[in-house]
Amino acid sequence: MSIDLSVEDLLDAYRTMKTIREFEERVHVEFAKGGIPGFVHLYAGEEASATGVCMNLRETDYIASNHRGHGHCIAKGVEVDGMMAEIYGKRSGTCHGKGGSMHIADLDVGMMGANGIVGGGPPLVCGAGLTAKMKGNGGVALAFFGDGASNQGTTFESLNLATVWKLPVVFVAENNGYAEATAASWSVSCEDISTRAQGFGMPGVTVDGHDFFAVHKATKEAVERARNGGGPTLIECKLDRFFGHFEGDNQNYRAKDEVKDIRENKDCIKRFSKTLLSDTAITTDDLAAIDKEVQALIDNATAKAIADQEPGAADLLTDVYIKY
Amino acid sequence: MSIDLSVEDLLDAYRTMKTIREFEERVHVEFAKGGIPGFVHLYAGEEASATGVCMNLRETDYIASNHRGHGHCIAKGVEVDGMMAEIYGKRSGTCHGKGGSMHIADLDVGMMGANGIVGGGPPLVCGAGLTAKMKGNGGVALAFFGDGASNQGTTFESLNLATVWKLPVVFVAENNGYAEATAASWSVSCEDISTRAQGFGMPGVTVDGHDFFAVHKATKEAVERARNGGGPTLIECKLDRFFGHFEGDNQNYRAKDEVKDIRENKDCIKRFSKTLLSDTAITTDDLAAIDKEVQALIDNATAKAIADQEPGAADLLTDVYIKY
Amino acid sequence: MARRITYQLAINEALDQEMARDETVIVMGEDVVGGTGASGEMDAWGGVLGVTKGLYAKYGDRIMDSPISESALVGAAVGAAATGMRPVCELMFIDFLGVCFDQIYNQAAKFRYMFGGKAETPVVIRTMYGAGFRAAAQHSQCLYNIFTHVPGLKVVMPSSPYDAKGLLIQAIRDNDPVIFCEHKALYAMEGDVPEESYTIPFGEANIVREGSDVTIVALGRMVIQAGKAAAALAKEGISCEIVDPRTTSPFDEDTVLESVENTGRLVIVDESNPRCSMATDISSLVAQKGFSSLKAPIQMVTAPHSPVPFSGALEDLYIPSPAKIEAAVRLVANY
Amino acid sequence: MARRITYQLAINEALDQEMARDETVIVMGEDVVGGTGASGEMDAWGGVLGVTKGLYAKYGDRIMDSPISESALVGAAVGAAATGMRPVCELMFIDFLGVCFDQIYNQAAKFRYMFGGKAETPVVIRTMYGAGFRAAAQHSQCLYNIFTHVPGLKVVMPSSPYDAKGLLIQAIRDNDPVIFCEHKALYAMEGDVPEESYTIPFGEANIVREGSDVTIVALGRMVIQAGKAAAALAKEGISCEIVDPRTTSPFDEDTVLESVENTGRLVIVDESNPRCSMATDISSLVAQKGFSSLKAPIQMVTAPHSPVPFSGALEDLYIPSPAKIEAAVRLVANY
Ligand SMILES: Cc1ncc(C[n+]2csc(CCOP(=O)(O)OP(=O)(O)O)c2C)c(N)n1
Ligand SMILES: Cc1ncc(C[n+]2csc(CCOP(=O)(O)OP(=O)(O)O)c2C)c(N)n1
Ligand SMILES: [Mg+2]
Ligand SMILES: [Mg+2]
Repeated sequence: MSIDLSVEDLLDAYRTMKTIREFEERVHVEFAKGGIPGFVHLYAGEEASATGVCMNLRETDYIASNHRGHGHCIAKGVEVDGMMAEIYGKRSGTCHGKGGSMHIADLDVGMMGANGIVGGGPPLVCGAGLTAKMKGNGGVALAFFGDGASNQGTTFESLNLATVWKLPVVFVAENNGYAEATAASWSVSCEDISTRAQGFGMPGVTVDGHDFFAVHKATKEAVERARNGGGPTLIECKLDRFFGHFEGDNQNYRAKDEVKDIRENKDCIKRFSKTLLSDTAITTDDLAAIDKEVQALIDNATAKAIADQEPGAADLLTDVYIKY
Repeated sequence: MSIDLSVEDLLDAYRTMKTIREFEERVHVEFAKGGIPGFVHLYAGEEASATGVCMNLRETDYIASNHRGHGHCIAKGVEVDGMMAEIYGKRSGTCHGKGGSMHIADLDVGMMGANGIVGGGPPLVCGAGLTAKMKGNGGVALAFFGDGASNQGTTFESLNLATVWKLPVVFVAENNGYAEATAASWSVSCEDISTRAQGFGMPGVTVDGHDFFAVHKATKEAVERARNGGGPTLIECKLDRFFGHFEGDNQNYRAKDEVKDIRENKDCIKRFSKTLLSDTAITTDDLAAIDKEVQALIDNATAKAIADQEPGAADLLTDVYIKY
Repeated sequence: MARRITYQLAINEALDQEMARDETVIVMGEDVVGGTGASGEMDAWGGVLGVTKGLYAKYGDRIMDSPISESALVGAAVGAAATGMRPVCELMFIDFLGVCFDQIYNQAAKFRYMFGGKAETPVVIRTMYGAGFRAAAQHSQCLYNIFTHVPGLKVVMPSSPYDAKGLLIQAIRDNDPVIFCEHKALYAMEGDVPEESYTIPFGEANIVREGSDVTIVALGRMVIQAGKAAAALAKEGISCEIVDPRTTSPFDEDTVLESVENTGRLVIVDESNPRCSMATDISSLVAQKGFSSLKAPIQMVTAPHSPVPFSGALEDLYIPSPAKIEAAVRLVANY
Repeated sequence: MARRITYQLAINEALDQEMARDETVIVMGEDVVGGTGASGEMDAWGGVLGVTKGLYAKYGDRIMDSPISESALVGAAVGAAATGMRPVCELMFIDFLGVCFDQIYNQAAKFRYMFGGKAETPVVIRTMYGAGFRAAAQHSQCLYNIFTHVPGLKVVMPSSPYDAKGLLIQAIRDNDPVIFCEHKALYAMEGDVPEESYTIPFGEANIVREGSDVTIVALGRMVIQAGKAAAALAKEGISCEIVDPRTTSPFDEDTVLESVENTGRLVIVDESNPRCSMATDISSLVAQKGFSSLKAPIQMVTAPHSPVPFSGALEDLYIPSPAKIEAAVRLVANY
């Protein structure tokens, strides 16, 4: 394989993927212990997508995410400490404990928010794309959404609007085969979600979402097209999630060894590491160093989150309005 | 041309088209006189669509219509007298004056309602199709909607659901080139609306909506497929409206002679008559007799509507609930 | 024969019995079966919190999963209702009404009136509402006020397993569109529920507790909170009458007015945001028609005018608590 | 320099002046230009009733038409607002909120709170409401109550050309999402409007008419109806004070309470359906905080609990009339 990314970029990508993975594995463990409240949807297994996509974006570009948003946040540069604290509902959380897992946002790094509403994000990135277009700043806006969300009317409308308004927008459908317990092969009425691009006058492409390089390449093209005034693109990443729909899901809608098989044979990080070690100068020591670093980061974030204070009565009614 | 319809059917089709045309021309005149209240959207020019489509339906099949619904109503068998009275807001109206032009419905003949909400109908026909499927009665449900409505999320969702649930449903997109004052060539992000069918796993076809026979044939196939358990179809009829978006529209978004040209060269009734006279045993006398009959029908309906009483205080609060 | 079962099971039983009784009753929603098209078990979920579990085994294709397309889903239920079925459609969380509301208030609710009586739309929309699950701003709302505002809709809010079963059977047999609001924090609540089928008529409030000093009108889960408050207040010698309207539309004005006539004092407990809400609705009813009975200003105990916070600490402050209800009752009792 | 212009022109002027002042102000909606992509003139419509006419000629691509995709349209406005623009988005009729409501109440309204203050969403949604056009059940609703219920939204209801201009400029400069409700039957109303730019703060009611016997709180077009009633009642010797809240959220509680303190009597006139509405909201406010001032039961004059009928005869009966307002005032005045 010919790799046109620098070693530094590749190590960054590895660090991001690993950070997401460790973050999610830790949240899974801590949730099981009972420390984390609410509905939590983990991104583990899908790291190549968020990472391969977001490496093509600038900090000033925007993404909108969904309920399964931790990976998108990390890849777009949201601080891990704040995220973990947010998931615990603590005061030092990214959203001061008011949002939780499903509502992490940080506009300062171009993260427009996870979203509790399936299909909530695509309309919003049309707006962020419009801002970029009106300001002529070369910015791009990108929406992550799932196979389930690909059936939501808001998503279809956004595809149409993005083409009609010639917006610098990219749509990334992360097809992990399920919307909750429902199979995408059943709920999506065409073979590939990317087929739908045609009905919306934009290029559509399906890539193997376990393959960082494939994701990166497809996004690179799409982002360049968008930046150059070429309008929107629909990218479908076919991938798998390691955990249930949400924490607590017993996953009995999945075949017995499905997850085991995925973890063994379709782990995007294993695959990426293998390529790095075989096709580049990167060594196992390089990766091990990052692994350690990431481990410390997550340990630290978790410890801090657990130790942090909960918000209190004085916080209940702040930030409803800027001024009322 | 080889015509596989009986003379009786053809004369019926002519009668329907002519009835719609005369109905609409009369409403246009009466509206200008000031006798008709509210927003009125005329179907004149598009008669081949409603007629060619509905001839394939049984009385027990259902259609959902839109704001431009008079033609669909007439073609599905709603009484003209009641319709005219309804448009005047009179007591003898189909809906006793409570609905008006935008809300004519008659479930008894399978007409699920005109609709003031663009994209309101497609979800509803999924339901009517589901009823037919559950009851196993061979029924079909069909939605008429415009090019504008083809961009509404509710419409896209319905296309997907109809395929996923394998519903006996037909979607008829009447593309008259405009949604209000906005060109379909701009607002619809692909060349033909029927292209979108592919992304929803159903057959899609575009026909010349000025051509009764083309519409009839495409619908026949689609309705048969639906009745036989073959699932939904998307048909696009490209056609033109003779009047403005609504009565009172000065149509300055249309090129100067656009309507004149359409009336002269793309009149679906002229075209249909010509074929009847040249390719069948039908004579000008046959058609003239129907013309006269239709004229009397509309004259009579209008006179009765004007003479009829308005509803009164006792009617204001009836039919909100069946029982409260 | 009554046994103790949960609110959740009571709902499941109502669906089961009605599906058995009437072939036109069908159930649809996202993952109401669960596992459709997937590699594992069918009926894997039976609803996101398991409320419809087991119906698939009994009724097969009469219960069906949906893509995430709430407008089409709800619209299909409405269209099926208008053409001869009795669909029970699950809108998973009431918070999602924003992606399908048109089919409810402009279509289902208005058909009968707009069409001059030419349509019946016997659809039931079951939906989960309410805070307490740390589910944050987009999965914890009440929003039943919005449905109550709309003419043509009936709105039901059971506060016990008994009511849940009887009101749901009533809803399914009703020929108007009904929004059936289930508080997710009540699913585990147990109570006596007859095995046989029964209905509870709409528009008949339930006097959950009799009392003479203060009337508390409470809705849904707040009936439980009010009960706790009343028990505490009884020890202080304040006797509360708790009225549970059970349906917000139709609303049983008479029972509320009669109770206030006896007590002269009214506290309303409503979990929803306070503006243009059931709390204001009931206040205004009494301010208009029960004015002469009132011996003290009406008090409302509601959530604040803010979204629902995620943090458990904040959410607990957000939800009307027995302590807040007690304070409000004391205020009017001592006025 | 004030001149007499219409409500419609006042809105147009506010948009014009704000677009001239601030490059980030953009306008979007269905046919707000009109003729996009078509064979005839651009700016053919300038909005379905001509309110935005002429802005395209001045501002070109800063005013843009949209496909009929309200969720994407409104969501795009919300997303643009969160990322640095000040969009004014037209939702043609308020009746259409059902196809885009999620982007308003779950997204725009909640961003700031859910994100712990990490977002500002200065979007204005202009929309037409109200009956009187024989536009029937799906094009005549009020529905502002629904927006008022939602924390995070501000809701504005101008009743005159002067207010329309000042409140719209305020709305555009406000950093929170604002729903700007224009009554279609007021577009032709004329009034004095300064040429220069000015703002009217939110949450400050306008005492449209001073009086001592009865307070009438009226909203939007109902301010006009109330004025007619008050003029007639003055001849009978009943002195009415008319309070126009101008914004329902924030709501100027003080002005209403003060007025009721002076008069002891309250009639609320609200064109919307009566349940969970502004009428009940204001009733409950006064029943709670103005209880001791009240000398008579509060009266609400509202539309009935039914959809809006098409027939002109019925619609005239539906809309609160001066005669009905007079009757309500007499009732409380003679209590
Ligand atoms: C409008 C709406 N409908 C339903 C839900 C409930 N829900 C949350 S996640 C989800 C499945 C989403 O599937 P997909 O888009 O494929 O994302 P994935 O979870 O697979 O990442 C559903 C149905 C929701 N949050 N919002
Ligand atoms: C949800 C919604 N948005 C906007 C409108 C206003 N409106 C009424 S008809 C119309 C244009 C519809 O165009 P199309 O679907 O092509 O039908 P046509 O009028 O051309 O027959 C619009 C925008 C509406 N009624 N409902
Ligand atoms: Mg998925
Ligand atoms: Mg059209």
